[in-house]
Amino acid sequence: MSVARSSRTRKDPARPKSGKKTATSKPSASTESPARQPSTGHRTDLLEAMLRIRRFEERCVELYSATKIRGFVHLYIGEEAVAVGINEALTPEDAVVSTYREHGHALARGIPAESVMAEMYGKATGCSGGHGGSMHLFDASRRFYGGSAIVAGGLPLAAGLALADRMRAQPRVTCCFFGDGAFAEGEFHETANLAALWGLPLLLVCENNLYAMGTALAREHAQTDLAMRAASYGMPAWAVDGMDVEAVEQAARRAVEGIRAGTGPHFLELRTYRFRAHSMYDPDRYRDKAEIEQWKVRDPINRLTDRMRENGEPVEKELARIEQRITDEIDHAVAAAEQAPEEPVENLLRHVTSSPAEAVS
Amino acid sequence: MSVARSSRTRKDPARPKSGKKTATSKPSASTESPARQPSTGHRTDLLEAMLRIRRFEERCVELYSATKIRGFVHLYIGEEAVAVGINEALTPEDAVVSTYREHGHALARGIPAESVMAEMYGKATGCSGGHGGSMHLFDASRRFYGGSAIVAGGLPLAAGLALADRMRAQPRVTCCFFGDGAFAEGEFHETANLAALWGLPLLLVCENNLYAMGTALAREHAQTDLAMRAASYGMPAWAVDGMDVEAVEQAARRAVEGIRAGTGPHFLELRTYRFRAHSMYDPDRYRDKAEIEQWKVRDPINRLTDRMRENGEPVEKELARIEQRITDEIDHAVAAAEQAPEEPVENLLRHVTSSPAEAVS
Amino acid sequence: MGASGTEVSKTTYREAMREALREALRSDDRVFLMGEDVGRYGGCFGVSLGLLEEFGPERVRDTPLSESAFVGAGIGAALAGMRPVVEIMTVNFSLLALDQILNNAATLLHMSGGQLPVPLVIRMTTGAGRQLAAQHSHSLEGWYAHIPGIRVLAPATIEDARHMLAPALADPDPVLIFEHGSLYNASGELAPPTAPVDLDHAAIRRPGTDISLITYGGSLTKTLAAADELAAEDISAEVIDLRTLRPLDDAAITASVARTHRVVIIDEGWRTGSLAAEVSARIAEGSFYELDAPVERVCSAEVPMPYARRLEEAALPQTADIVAAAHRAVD
Amino acid sequence: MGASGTEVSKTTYREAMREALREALRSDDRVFLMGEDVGRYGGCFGVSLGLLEEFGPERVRDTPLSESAFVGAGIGAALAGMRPVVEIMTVNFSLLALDQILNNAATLLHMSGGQLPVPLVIRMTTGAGRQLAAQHSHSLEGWYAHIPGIRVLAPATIEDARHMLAPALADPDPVLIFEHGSLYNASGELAPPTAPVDLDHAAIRRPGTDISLITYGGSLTKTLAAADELAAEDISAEVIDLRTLRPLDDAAITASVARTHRVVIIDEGWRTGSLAAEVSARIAEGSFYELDAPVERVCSAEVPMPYARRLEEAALPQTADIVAAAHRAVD
Ligand SMILES: Cc1ncc(C[n+]2csc(CCOP(=O)(O)OP(=O)(O)O)c2C)c(N)n1
Ligand SMILES: Cc1ncc(C[n+]2csc(CCOP(=O)(O)OP(=O)(O)O)c2C)c(N)n1
Ligand SMILES: [Mg+2]
Ligand SMILES: [Mg+2]
Repeated sequence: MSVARSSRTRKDPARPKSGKKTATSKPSASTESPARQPSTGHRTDLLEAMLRIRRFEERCVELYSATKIRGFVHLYIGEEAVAVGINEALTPEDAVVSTYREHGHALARGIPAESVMAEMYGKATGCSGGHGGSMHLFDASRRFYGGSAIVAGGLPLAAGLALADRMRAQPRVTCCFFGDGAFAEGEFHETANLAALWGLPLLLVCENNLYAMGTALAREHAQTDLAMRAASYGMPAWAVDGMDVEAVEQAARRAVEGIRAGTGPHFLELRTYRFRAHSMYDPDRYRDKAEIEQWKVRDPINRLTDRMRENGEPVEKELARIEQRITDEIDHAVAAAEQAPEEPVENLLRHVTSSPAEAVS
Repeated sequence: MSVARSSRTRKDPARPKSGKKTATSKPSASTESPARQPSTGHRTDLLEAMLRIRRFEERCVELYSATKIRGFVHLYIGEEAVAVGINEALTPEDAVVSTYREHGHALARGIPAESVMAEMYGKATGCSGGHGGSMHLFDASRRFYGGSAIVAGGLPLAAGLALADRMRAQPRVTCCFFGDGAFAEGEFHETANLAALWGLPLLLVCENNLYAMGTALAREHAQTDLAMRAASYGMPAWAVDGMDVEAVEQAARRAVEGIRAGTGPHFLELRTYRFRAHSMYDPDRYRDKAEIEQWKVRDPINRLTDRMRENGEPVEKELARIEQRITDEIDHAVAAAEQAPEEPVENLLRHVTSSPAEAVS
Repeated sequence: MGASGTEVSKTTYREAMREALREALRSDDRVFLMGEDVGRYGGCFGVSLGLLEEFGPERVRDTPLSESAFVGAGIGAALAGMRPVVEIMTVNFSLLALDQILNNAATLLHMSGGQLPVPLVIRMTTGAGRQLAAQHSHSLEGWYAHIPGIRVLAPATIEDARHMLAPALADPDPVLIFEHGSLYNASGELAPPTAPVDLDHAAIRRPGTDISLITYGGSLTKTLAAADELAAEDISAEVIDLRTLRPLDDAAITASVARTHRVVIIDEGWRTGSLAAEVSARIAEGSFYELDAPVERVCSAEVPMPYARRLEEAALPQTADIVAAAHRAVD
Repeated sequence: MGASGTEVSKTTYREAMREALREALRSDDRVFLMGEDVGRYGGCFGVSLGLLEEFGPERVRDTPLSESAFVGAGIGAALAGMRPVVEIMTVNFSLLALDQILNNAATLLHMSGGQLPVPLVIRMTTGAGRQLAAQHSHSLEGWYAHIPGIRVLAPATIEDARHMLAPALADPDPVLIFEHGSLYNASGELAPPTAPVDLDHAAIRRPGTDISLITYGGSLTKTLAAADELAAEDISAEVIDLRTLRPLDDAAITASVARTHRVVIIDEGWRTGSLAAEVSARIAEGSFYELDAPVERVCSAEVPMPYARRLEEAALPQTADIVAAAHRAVD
């Protein structure tokens, strides 16, 4: 079920005005085009944001092989348009709740690559103090609430963040990312009902990449039209091409506008695909190589650059500039992570509770 | 969403032929009319089955006041048409999973009043050996799997019973009763998806009595058309007047026929009402007395007798006969329960595991 | 409102808890109460009766039957600066929300490197004794006491029912409050607090010198009764009410054992893996050379709680069992 | 297939478990395997790789991400006469199904007065050590050992991985099997069984006379290493592998303590409320007069498991901690 809405040109007053762009700032914060008409500058920003994620994760793969990074690592490569497009509709006052596949969400949100990389290294300077690793990135200052590795476990929490805003009449939105697999968990359904019932300002972003680990959508769901099912909760819900960052942005803006207007939760199903295995441990036996190749044709980064080229925009020049900046940024992040201190073992019990830690015995 | 089906006249070969009716036999087992045309005999049977539940529970109220029965007791009064109508579509080979509000389901299934009453007394002769009480009636010989007091907790289990039948190609149906409140629990949604995905022979019977304890349907669900929501799982689902036993029977037969034909789970929403409080502890502060009175006008027992009267059937004669039989039956059940032995305290640990119990220390 | 005044007043455990909620709702607009039937119904055990009328449906919030979602929503609201009090009808149903409690509420602060405290209070009923059978009668608070990052309270008296909520709400971390279902009707005098309530200390409910009876929650009454019986035999029993099940007040336990050298632990949880096991293990570690006899545990029989009255009674710790255990220990 | 033959063969813990599953699927058509990604993916830890191809999708059944539903479905299928083996990826996620396990699987037999046994096997991975952080690393098997009505197994060796499943499936009641994630790659020789495996007894993995080191599961290797170190100092440590966490083999514990008079319990669960607490409490009750020193526990630090390698190592019981505890006990 697709909910038709007229297009709009509202300018979000809460959106921060751009300052000087630094290597680690929230990419979208530098765009100013008021009516969000596709513009060269804006597309370049989207491109940069997606490339940052892509390159960051490619480096993670190398670092994983070099055993610098450990634990479970879930790559977002192929899905970058989702994080980047959604983020365009959010302001720094909004909140984000994510999954274990959240490098992209974290970087798009503006958490510095340096801070994320240090976390992957398990260093004290990481965005979770090295306690979380790849699956548990947090940044309270950016209202980025993780990094949850229990499938669907972030959803109730996101509803609670939204509830607090509603009770205090704050015009903020909470955005919760989750996968097609999470849609099968009871927690999704309880949360969808609660949010719709209470009209919570919640953006439910379902990243439908067609697989939950090795289980294909049709072996996971009796009825695979997830947007239609979400609509059965009485909330606006529609499916979007998740490989087209501009389509994602547009849908997200429409949904967020509705939420801010007080019409309660909205659900977006982003049809996307992960180009890599589920995690670094996964030998990816359950998918057809041909299927992967077919999806790669729709690579969201190429898709955007192709469009820019067709439009006569100076893509190659921009790309060179962006790639260089990102390389520097990631090099810097890796170098910093290498040198960063580890949390001393004596601090093991710090932060278990808010009271001063007992000593480790 | 209502799923239209042509009416049918299939005769279920698995339906047992009637034997001599005893006071405690499964009421429906005595009906033989092959095409299930409304018939005087059949209506009398339906009437008797409903009255048995009504009178049984009225006696329970007295016994509760006399502290013969303890714990939580949830009355079914007003909802009798559901249990009785659904049961008509089931055979003894089918399975039933129920809730804590299950006296009606148990009696309709043919568990003798004596056995249920002894259980309410906590006696060793009760259908659960006195271990369960009102909320946990079991009868393995009748494939009556309880009596579950965790809201929605019976649903996954029912799916498993149905799964076993499917794996062994048994033409049996598992019928699971649950309430409108249970529909909000994650377990309902997980089970609905699993059952639809695997095409399980499961009849989902949602007793929508408009309240979950003190919470009205519209404060429980964002979208209150439960049948429509169930249909979003890709299964046939429709709503039925739960105060009309013949309508319930007809719907149940249609659904069970579909299930036996291999079309997977079916969902019925039975629109009904409980005339009494949620449980004996409930002062019933949250409902309008006028609302209760309005629903009492639709009392399923009166509704049927009115129809029989209109049809010129000898209701008063039948009623007198039935009431007498039921009174005797319940008197007998109470007398037997009074005299029945209690489980000796030395047996406390029996049946914790299947191995012989350790002694109580 | 006597409970918040300066006079001694007669009240019940239920009313004391309600008064604590009322005070919290009045004094801090970040506080709200959320759970199944806390509003129009008045709470499944009547604790919140009248609060909806006083504070309205936003702050006394009926939820759908979705334990995981509304507990998780409490966590999220706490993260965003609210002070939710979430009610789960009974600990038995709390298993449906245990993932949220363990994997989110208890874990977020540490996992985020200290960024995300969760100032959430969760209340629930625990315990047996009312013939509610195997899905409504268990005492699982010992499980919660296993979880790092949360505080677990078991108010056993009207005073604690009245006065533990405020400090629980002041705690920046999640606090779970277990109310034994048999206590709600307990009535007695409630004196104004003499000192601010602290949540770190066990209470000596009756001093004694011959044996320590260590308990909490719904078993306190039975344990005090046992101490009376023992006193009649000239055995002076000290009764310790743990009050806070996590973190345990080791000092209070050690000090009592040092006085008495004999111990019975009374806990309505199933014996194996009970909180009583932890208390016993700590005594074996910290007071080994003080002990003159094996530590005794009086716990529930390891059986899903049966409905039948006599079976339920037999399954639960009773005063006679406590007395018998004390006899074994002092012999 | 050496494992089912008569020759000693080289294998891994993972393969031994797979072979056990294969044997079960072959020999009893009521057996089926069900869980997330047990089929096409081959099991999240590769245990069931190849079984889908051999037995087909009906008997090696991928489920949606719905822990409560598919565990409950396992219970229902068991009630109906099947012999399901349900896999939950890790114990951390099992909390989502704990209601089904406690309130249905463990309870139905008793609650129904003996009518409804539930012959269900549930397998899951437990434990830390691979930097999987706070939502993938906990050891909650001690909680399950608290529940009456179920049996809890912790195969710590390749032999037990290979041979515990058959008797688990023969048990008419629910059996939970905890496989420590660090064991899957353990390789070694697998000899054909010399006797039918029984699930009631602990195993003495190394006899000794000076101190008992009692452990299970993933901590066995570390404990054996500690025993080696102690042997080098002429301290003869007996290593007991509990194997079955419920019901505990009291006789084996008592006998070992009677030999050594000193005890260290090693358990990867959080210390407070750990299974180690129960073992300690039982020793305090049953072997009080045999003990020459306080019982020592070596458990995990009470912290959500951190990702950083050194922090994780510091949080977990290590060989050096076991040796140090043994020193304290024998001093
Ligand atoms: C409750 C729970 N069950 C199982 C897992 C193991 N697991 C981690 S990710 C995953 C697949 C999730 O799929 P989906 O929601 O589609 O997200 P995706 O990984 O495709 O982004 C599974 C089964 C888990 N982390 N939590
Ligand atoms: C998981 C769980 N949560 C809460 C309860 C307490 N409770 C018992 S019945 C009930 C209402 C259920 O409503 P519904 O499903 O509509 O069934 P009804 O009682 O109306 O027949 C509640 C909240 C419970 N038993 N289990
Ligand atoms: Mg997916
Ligand atoms: Mg209802």
